[in-house]
Amino acid sequence: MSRIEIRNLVKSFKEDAVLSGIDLDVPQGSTLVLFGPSGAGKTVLLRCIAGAIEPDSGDVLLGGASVSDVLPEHRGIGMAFQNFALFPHMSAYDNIASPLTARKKTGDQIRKGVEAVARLLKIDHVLDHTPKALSNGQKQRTALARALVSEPKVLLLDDPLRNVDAKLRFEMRLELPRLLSDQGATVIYVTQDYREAMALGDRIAVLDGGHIIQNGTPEEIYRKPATINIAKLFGDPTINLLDVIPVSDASGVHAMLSDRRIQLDPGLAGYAGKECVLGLRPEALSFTDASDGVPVTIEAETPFNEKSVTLVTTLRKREILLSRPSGTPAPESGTVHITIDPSDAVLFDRETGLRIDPNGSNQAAERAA
Amino acid sequence: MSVQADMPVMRRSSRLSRTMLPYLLSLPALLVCIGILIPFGTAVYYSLQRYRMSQPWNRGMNWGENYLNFFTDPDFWNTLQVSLTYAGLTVVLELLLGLGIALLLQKRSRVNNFVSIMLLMPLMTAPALAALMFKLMTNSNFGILSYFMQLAGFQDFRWASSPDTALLTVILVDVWVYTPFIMILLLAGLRSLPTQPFEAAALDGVPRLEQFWRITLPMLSPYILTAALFRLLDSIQQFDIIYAMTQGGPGDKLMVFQVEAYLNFFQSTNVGRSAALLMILWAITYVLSNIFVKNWLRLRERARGEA
Amino acid sequence: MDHMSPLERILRAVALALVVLFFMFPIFWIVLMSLQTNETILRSPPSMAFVPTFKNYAAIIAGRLDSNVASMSIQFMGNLMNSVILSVGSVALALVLGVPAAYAFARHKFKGSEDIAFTLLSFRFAPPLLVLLPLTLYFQSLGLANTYVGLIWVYQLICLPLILWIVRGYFEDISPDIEHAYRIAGHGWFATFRKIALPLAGPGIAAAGLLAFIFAWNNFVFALVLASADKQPVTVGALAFVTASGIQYGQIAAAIVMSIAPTLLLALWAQKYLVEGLSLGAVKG
Amino acid sequence: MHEKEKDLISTFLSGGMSRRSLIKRLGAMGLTAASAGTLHNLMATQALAADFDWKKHSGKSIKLLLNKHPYTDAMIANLDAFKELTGMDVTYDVFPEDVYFDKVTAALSSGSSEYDAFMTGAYMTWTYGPAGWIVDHNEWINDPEKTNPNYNWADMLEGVRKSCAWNGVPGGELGSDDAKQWCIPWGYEQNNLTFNKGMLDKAGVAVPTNMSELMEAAAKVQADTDGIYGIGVRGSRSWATIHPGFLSAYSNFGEMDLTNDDGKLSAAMNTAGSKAFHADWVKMIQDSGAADWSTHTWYQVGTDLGAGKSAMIFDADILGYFMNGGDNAMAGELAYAGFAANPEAKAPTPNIWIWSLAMTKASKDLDATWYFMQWASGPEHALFGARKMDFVDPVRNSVWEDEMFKEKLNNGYPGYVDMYNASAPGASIKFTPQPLFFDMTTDWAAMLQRMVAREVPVDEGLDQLAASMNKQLAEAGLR
Repeated sequence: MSRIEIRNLVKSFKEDAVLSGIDLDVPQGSTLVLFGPSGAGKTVLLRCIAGAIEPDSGDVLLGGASVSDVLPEHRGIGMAFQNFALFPHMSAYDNIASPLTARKKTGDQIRKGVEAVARLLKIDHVLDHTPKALSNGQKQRTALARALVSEPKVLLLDDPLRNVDAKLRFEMRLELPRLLSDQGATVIYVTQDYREAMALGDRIAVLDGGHIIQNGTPEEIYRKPATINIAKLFGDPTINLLDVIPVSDASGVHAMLSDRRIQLDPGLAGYAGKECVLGLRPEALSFTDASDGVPVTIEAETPFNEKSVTLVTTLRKREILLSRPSGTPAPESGTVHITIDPSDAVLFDRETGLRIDPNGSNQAAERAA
Repeated sequence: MSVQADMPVMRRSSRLSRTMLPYLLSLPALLVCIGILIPFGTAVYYSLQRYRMSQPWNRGMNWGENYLNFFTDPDFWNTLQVSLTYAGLTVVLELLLGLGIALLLQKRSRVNNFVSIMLLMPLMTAPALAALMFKLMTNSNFGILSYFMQLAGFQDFRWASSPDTALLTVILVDVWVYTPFIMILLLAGLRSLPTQPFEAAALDGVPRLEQFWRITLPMLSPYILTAALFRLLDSIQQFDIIYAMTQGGPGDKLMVFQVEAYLNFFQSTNVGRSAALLMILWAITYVLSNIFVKNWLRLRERARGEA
Repeated sequence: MDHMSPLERILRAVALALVVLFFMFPIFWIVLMSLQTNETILRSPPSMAFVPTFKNYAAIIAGRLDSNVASMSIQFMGNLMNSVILSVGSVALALVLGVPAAYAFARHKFKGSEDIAFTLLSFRFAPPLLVLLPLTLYFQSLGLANTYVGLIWVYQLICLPLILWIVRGYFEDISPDIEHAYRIAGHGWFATFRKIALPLAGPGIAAAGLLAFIFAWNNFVFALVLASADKQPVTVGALAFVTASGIQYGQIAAAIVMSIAPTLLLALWAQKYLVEGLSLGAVKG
Repeated sequence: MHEKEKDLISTFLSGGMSRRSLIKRLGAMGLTAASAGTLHNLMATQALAADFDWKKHSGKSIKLLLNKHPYTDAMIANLDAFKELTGMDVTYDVFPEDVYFDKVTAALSSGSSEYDAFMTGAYMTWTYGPAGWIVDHNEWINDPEKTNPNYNWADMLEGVRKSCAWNGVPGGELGSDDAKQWCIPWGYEQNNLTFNKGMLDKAGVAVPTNMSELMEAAAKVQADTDGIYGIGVRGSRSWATIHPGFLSAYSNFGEMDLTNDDGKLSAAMNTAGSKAFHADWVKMIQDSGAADWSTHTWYQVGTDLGAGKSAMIFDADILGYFMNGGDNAMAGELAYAGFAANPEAKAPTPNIWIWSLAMTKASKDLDATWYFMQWASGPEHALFGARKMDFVDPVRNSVWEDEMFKEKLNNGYPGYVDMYNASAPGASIKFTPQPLFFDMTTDWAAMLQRMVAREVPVDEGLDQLAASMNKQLAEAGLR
């Protein structure tokens, strides 16, 4: 009924192409996170779906029917804006009620609807305030309530947590999944925060430069990022990227780090001798007492969220970050050894920035095309 | 839950009607303006004619002759000179005064707010009526300004009646009416300036006068330029004050473009010359307003960016 | 900035006092004059000592002037009424025409919109006589001579560009998302215009409307050229008064006071909007 | 009423008897002249109604464009009589003089049929006539079908009547045989001296009789009385500055505005005689004129005299008339004198201003409008205005012979009638009729302002003026 399909959507402003041929398919009731750096075209795409912007070409289908010629007010979409877009001259109550008034509900229905969603979002005590009198968090919840109140089958959430403080963002990140699944709506959720993306998305579509670069489950995106860029965007501290030239010999495929071999997937043999980038997630590295580990020198350590992050350098002074849960013991200084789980290592083609799939075919490259 | 009731019917609307909407919205305003543009075309046509209403038999196209005649017409050069002098002097005086007053009132305080409200009043006075007020005030029999001049030792100061002081008198009225306008613009500009550069300069011990020259003035310059252009455009077209005060006299001292064109039309019924004069004035204002709009658009972007 | 020497404080106060004196004195003096008879006005040297009289105002309101040429009736109150009708009518029409157009220009960057908007603005700067003089030759055949409608139409030359440009700036300042949000919530464009755009641009519309009213009220040349006797506003009426009254100076002063009082009172009452309108009108658009 | 008297008056009214013999014969019957006048008036209305179908255009409505003026007030006061007489309706717009002529130009040039008739000066018809905006009124005056038999066109003062007629040829003589009657005289003004007796007496100055005496007297009286100036004349940058005192004195010296050489016009302001006169005139203003002379129009000139701020004016006699009444400070203090500027001249030769009525060519019903015209300029209304209202100076002989009117003048305005009689024979328009009249006189006034302000020497200024005038005449194809 409310599956969202986007077919070859193109939109440019003046000469600049913002979206160049977007295809997306969001099954009914699922949540797709649209992820990408700012300026990637996420918001434009969302507005095209909502009808606030008309695409140059391509089509948007809701529940299987094209809505190209349907005015925004008739698309039956709920949308929350990054800047909240609350009506400044109306109370929070009237803001939330606006989709219901448009649907010609009776006063009683409206009151019940607004109060229900306000209770759900814990803003029932500020309903008579105008947006000016609301805190950022309350504004955000009001905007969300407005998007939810008419129980739309399609919900577009444009980075709704962007402009709220860290604490609230953290809380909402926990609350939202339940809220969205309760709604049963098909959701497109835009964010720049990879943790939000990981927490909320059934699937994540990474948008950059007007293209969908990768579309996969959070797990896929994290573990098998299609490009160096995506690898960098997901994960904090960011992934270690080391220039390597893989070597293939009798013992398999490996790369050299601090004069130690790092075993790589045998499927990568074809890239031996080529300039590559080795991606190592900080949490995939750990200190070891064994002397066959990679020798590194500890430079600094710093607490980071619930983790401890250690900066070490290799023999050739290449910097690597390690992270481990806070409180776990670790050497404090000097030369130590670290181990690397080969299954966590990803290899990218340095020239194209695309991930090299050990299983031969270059999926990432295909997806991006 | 009934899905049907909650999903509004997906009503289709044609793309055409959506793209037409902005045109439809602006159409009435456009029509009204096009109606006003027609006489403009007529004026262009008249300006290319030998057309004196008192000699209908002589009427006919003479193409650029009305314009060519201006080259050898001392009255025209006088008009041009008077208009430019008037515009230049009023703008400079009003800028200096307006800037001075704006600087005086820069700090928000009760007194300053009161004064700026008081200063609105001349601006709200119709220029024609302001001219009438000054006409009464400079009357040689009982005018208070004439009396002050006598007290100051100028026994025979004749204000608008004397060619030596007529320009000064109308400029005085213009300054009285329009300085507040410039003041308000510059005050808005001053109050929107960021405070950091001033704080930094104060910390560095830069003297206030130097702060003014090196920080205030450059930062305020777009506002000053806009205000100046705005006034220049109005001032070069001055009609009300001069017409109400002296109708262009004494002599040809105050024969600015629009007064000359008005008298040409109504008294000499020389429509061709009148229209050609106005076309020249229009050309001047068109060039000025183009510069103005460009500058103004930049300023607007800035104002928006800061907002 | 707060550290001012006492000398500077005094100099500033003196300068401020001079400014207020210069700009307020003419109005003050004309009010004084309007309360005197010709006899006390013509005293030399001028003196502040006189018994105020409302005779001048009474004469104007009654419309009966006993001047030294002859006793004649004068329609000054009619002029005042004309000013009200012309100004209110013009502003109302300019709002009806200009606000939707301003909205279109602000929200839809349609083909040629900037050109059209500039053309409209350029009216603000064109010499009015360029349009008015040929118009005198047309007005009759259009059936607009001697009508309020004709004058109100021509007054659009001042009111419309003003409204268009100020209000457009305000519309542009409203985040389009707010309107999108309302549309997506299920409301049509007109409801969005009415319930969102209009109320949010309200202060701008008020400022532009007030400003347009004052410009219309203060206009002189349009009515001078086009208005017939019974449609003349106070600006032209007051000038004509000089002749008609056979120089009853007190009555002229009273007429001036009555002509400028409405805009002055308006300025006092709505000065916040006016200042905003003036600065935005010129700077922001 | 006695039949005999009725018969007499009827004979008089139908033009069969001179006024003098009428009064003589009525006197023989024992009636005073004054009561004969009343009788005459009464009879006239009767006669009007009897001999002419005044109701022919009953039910029609005409509209007038009028200047704010005492004549207008007098006409409006008597308008009901016309409405009753004809059954027609009359509406009107009244504009103050500052904007009046611009309004007329606007209305006429647009081809407006809104106004059927309007007030004008003779000078203006030099523009309106050739432009085709007004009619030749001879067509109606000479048509007995359209004009009532008692209208008595010949009763109009000849000089005045002829001043309103022009053949349309630039430089053509006013009132020539082929002239078109562009407008109908209504009231007029001669330009003479009005002076403040008290001030002149106090300064021991005799009433001046020529230009040099005038200059001396003005200077003397100004020196002797505090806070006044000697002589009020107009000075604004307008045609109206030239035509009153200035041109009256100028032409008294035999000087001309233009010379007409077989249809080719040339400026004549730079002759030696003109330069000499200008020098005197300019000096007079510099020495004894108003401080703000260059903004003075007729009402400042008049007001100053009425308020006791000036000792004399050389302007319209009717201005002096008005200043001697009402609530003017100097009411009753003023006296009048005909003024011949040229000591050689035998009599004053005042230039005149004629308030006239004219019908617009675009009027939808000229015949009906003519009914109003002949009533408004007819003998009955003239008499009403002269006796009851301030309708000076009337343009009809019969009114000047009216004893009631003369009595009114002699009582309230002593010396006025003498002044009038002294200058009336020489009174006429002294300008050369031509379409550039307003350009010429406005430039002339502007030049006068510059000369008075000492911006340019008199003879140089006049040479410039003449050159500029000749250039304009050439451009307009008149030279």
